[in-house]
Amino acid sequence: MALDKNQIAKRIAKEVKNGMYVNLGIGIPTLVANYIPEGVEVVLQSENGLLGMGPFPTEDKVDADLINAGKQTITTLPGSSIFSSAESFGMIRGEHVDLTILGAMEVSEQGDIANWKIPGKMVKGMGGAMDLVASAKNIIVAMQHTARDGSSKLLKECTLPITGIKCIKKMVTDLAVLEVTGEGFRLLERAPGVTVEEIQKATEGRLIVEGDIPEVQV
Amino acid sequence: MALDKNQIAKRIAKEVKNGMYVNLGIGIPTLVANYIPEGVEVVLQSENGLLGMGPFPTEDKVDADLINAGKQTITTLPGSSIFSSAESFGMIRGEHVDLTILGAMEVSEQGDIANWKIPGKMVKGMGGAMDLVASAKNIIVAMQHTARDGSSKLLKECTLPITGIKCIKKMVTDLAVLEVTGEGFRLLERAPGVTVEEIQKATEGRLIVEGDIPEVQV
Amino acid sequence: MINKTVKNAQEALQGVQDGMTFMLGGFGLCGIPENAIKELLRLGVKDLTCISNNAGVDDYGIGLLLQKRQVKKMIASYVGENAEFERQLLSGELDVELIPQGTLAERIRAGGAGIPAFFTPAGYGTEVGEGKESREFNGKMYLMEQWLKADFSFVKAWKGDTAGNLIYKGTARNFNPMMAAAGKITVAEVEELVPAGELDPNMIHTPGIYVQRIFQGEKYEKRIEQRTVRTA
Amino acid sequence: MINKTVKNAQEALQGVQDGMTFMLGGFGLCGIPENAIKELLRLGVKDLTCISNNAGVDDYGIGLLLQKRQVKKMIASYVGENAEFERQLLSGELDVELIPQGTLAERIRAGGAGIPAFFTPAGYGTEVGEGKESREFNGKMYLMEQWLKADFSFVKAWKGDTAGNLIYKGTARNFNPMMAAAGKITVAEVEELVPAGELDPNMIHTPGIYVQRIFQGEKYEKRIEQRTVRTA
Repeated sequence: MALDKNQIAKRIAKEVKNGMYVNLGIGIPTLVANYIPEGVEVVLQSENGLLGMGPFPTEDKVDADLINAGKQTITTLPGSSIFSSAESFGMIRGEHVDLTILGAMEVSEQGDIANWKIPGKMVKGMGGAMDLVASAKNIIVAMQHTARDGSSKLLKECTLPITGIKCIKKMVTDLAVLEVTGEGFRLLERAPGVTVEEIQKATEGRLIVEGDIPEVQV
Repeated sequence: MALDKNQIAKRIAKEVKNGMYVNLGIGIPTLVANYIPEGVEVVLQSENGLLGMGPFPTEDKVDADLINAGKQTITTLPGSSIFSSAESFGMIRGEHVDLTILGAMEVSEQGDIANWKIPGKMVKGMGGAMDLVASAKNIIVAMQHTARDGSSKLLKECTLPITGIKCIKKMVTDLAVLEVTGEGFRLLERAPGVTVEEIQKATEGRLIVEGDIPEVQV
Repeated sequence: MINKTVKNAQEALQGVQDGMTFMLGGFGLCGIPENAIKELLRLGVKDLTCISNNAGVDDYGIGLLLQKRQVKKMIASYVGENAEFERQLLSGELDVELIPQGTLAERIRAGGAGIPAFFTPAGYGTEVGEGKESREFNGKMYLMEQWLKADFSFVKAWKGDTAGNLIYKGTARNFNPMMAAAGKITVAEVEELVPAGELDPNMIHTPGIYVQRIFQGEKYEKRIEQRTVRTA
Repeated sequence: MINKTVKNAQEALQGVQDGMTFMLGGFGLCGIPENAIKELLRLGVKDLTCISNNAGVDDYGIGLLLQKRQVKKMIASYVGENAEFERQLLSGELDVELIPQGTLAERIRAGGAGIPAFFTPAGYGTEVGEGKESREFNGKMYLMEQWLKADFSFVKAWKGDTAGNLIYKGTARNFNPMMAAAGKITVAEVEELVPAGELDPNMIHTPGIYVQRIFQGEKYEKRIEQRTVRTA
């Protein structure tokens, strides 16, 4: 059975290590914050200018001057700090943020990612995504393995305008956990009950399968 | 009679206009602050990171954490602000400082200035001088017209390692007020009782004398 | 200290003309110069180039200027909250330059700090890099990006003093400090204007030297785009 | 919040080795990491490259490291307060790179902010520009300068919290914030270390992400180079 959004987030949360500074993108990545294991202390960076993002506020604490990069109202935590966008992206570009988790429309077997534009259809802009993927030491993509029409989103080459090249190292989809090696998608884990053949069918790019592939534990 | 240091400073103070942000170098330039006319509101920038430099502190207000670029203890004023060295030189490089007044060892008729190094003899470093002369819209040099041995410091070409090229626009020396035009030193005013011939003799670079040259009023 | 105070938005925007380039602070609707935008609407200046991280929403912020067709060109990083924007863009009425957010922030910072160009990895190998010089440093590829400056910068702060010093609140800081330094004329509007000397010199976010005109905004709506709460 | 506290200078400097590159905050003797310097003296590490705006005075600050011949190379903008420095330099014992102060500040900022190179007008046409790429932008000439980074950065702040957030006091800020971001390992020493949550998030000068280790300094001498006073 394919993983749902919360299960994808839960699996990714296992990649988050104690002491990490983490930037979470919009969508599934945001959910990861809910599954950070007890005892693992991480600091969330919001690229509009906040380090130490806290939970959503209670109704009486809503502050229009305190939002995250998804424009949601949020809170600070003891030890938070606030800064300008130039400082925030200096932090990102300077590789001070340890881990970036973001969504994608397509990923290629070289680790290219496309997630900002569908020509003629969607023009929202890249926001901070190009800075994040060009800079992060460690990027995990959270996405569905296939589009609604069943076509694969794990490709030989991206067909959409790309956000960054050769930058994705790891992916968690509804079907599998994969390492992007530069030569293909190395299958690490499969969703419970999903077969290697099913994953192979859903993957247009080169899938590397070596030995027994365990099931995802979530 | 040649101008003394305080008279040079007093003459330069006339160039300071209301509403200017001014950076004063060490030596005679520092004295300029004492002669800013009543009603002329200026803000002094100290390149180590202070805007709105106040007078020296009284004994009981001395604070080791509040110094100017000459390492002297100073005070702030109502409306002062403090910032990093990167911000401070961003301010200078970005031409937000309206006027820079500094000393020099030599100035050439093209407006080159040398004031940071005497090879084999003095190696103190340029500090902020190269940034200041490369960036300021408006630079006035305060200096003696000749060296102790009588040799001119207003030259065809600088002989010492230069601090910046084609940047000096105006000079006030003990003998004269001059505009640096790129083709020579245009004599604007002469010290009381000093003749054009005396200034000519003390100037190795091309001296441009047109019409009657009035005496400096200080 | 030099006094930068003007009476109101009307006086603050004197000299604003058709065809000018403006920077407008804010991230989404957080920290936007609400009163300056209102005055731009009233003045009706057009053919504007607006530099701002976002383009407001349909009925607020820069979105209002778009509605009135005052904007010729928009330079931004993310414009996803604005259907009218998307319509004008796809129909070709609006010229748009989309820039990675960090590159936008740094180009504006460079404009204020006198740095004509710098290298950044963001956008290398993508369409953002097309026609731009690229170069390798320490085995990694970078694009050369140039500074941005504006005829007017409109910024919004929490508190300001008569000397032009500004303090922002929370994430309403965002692009405001860099834009304050990159405008030929910077207009700061604040929620509370205090006499010089009331703000701690050690806690100033934007030094007064960058601000040419300051006024206390008449009213701040501070609209929230995504009101998200949890139960206590 | 991640806790960056260490017990003392000794623990903070673990991993320091001969031949490393260090950044040391401060302008003159104002805002220098006094306790880290003492520990470097005690450790006796040598062949160091030190990046600092100044080189201390003969008997304090980095001057003490020079006295003990621990420094192989000094990268600074102004070293005029130090006779021993001048002696070692003129005799060839010490390698020195003098950099315009603004270029030094910006190169360090670039190191922390992931910008490998940028253009500045400072030093164009002088010996500072020799061997460097120069380029014209808008009719003015600029030099290309590259980032600076360090194995360890030693910075000194007024207050700090256990999450590594720092607040500087007065002009003791100077180079400290940029250096904090440009060190592989940044050691912050503070006059007062407080629990996370005591400092206002809106008033932090250096966000904790840049600081790997923080401790409260045992003692601060805060020597004054030019004590200048006026009569009341």
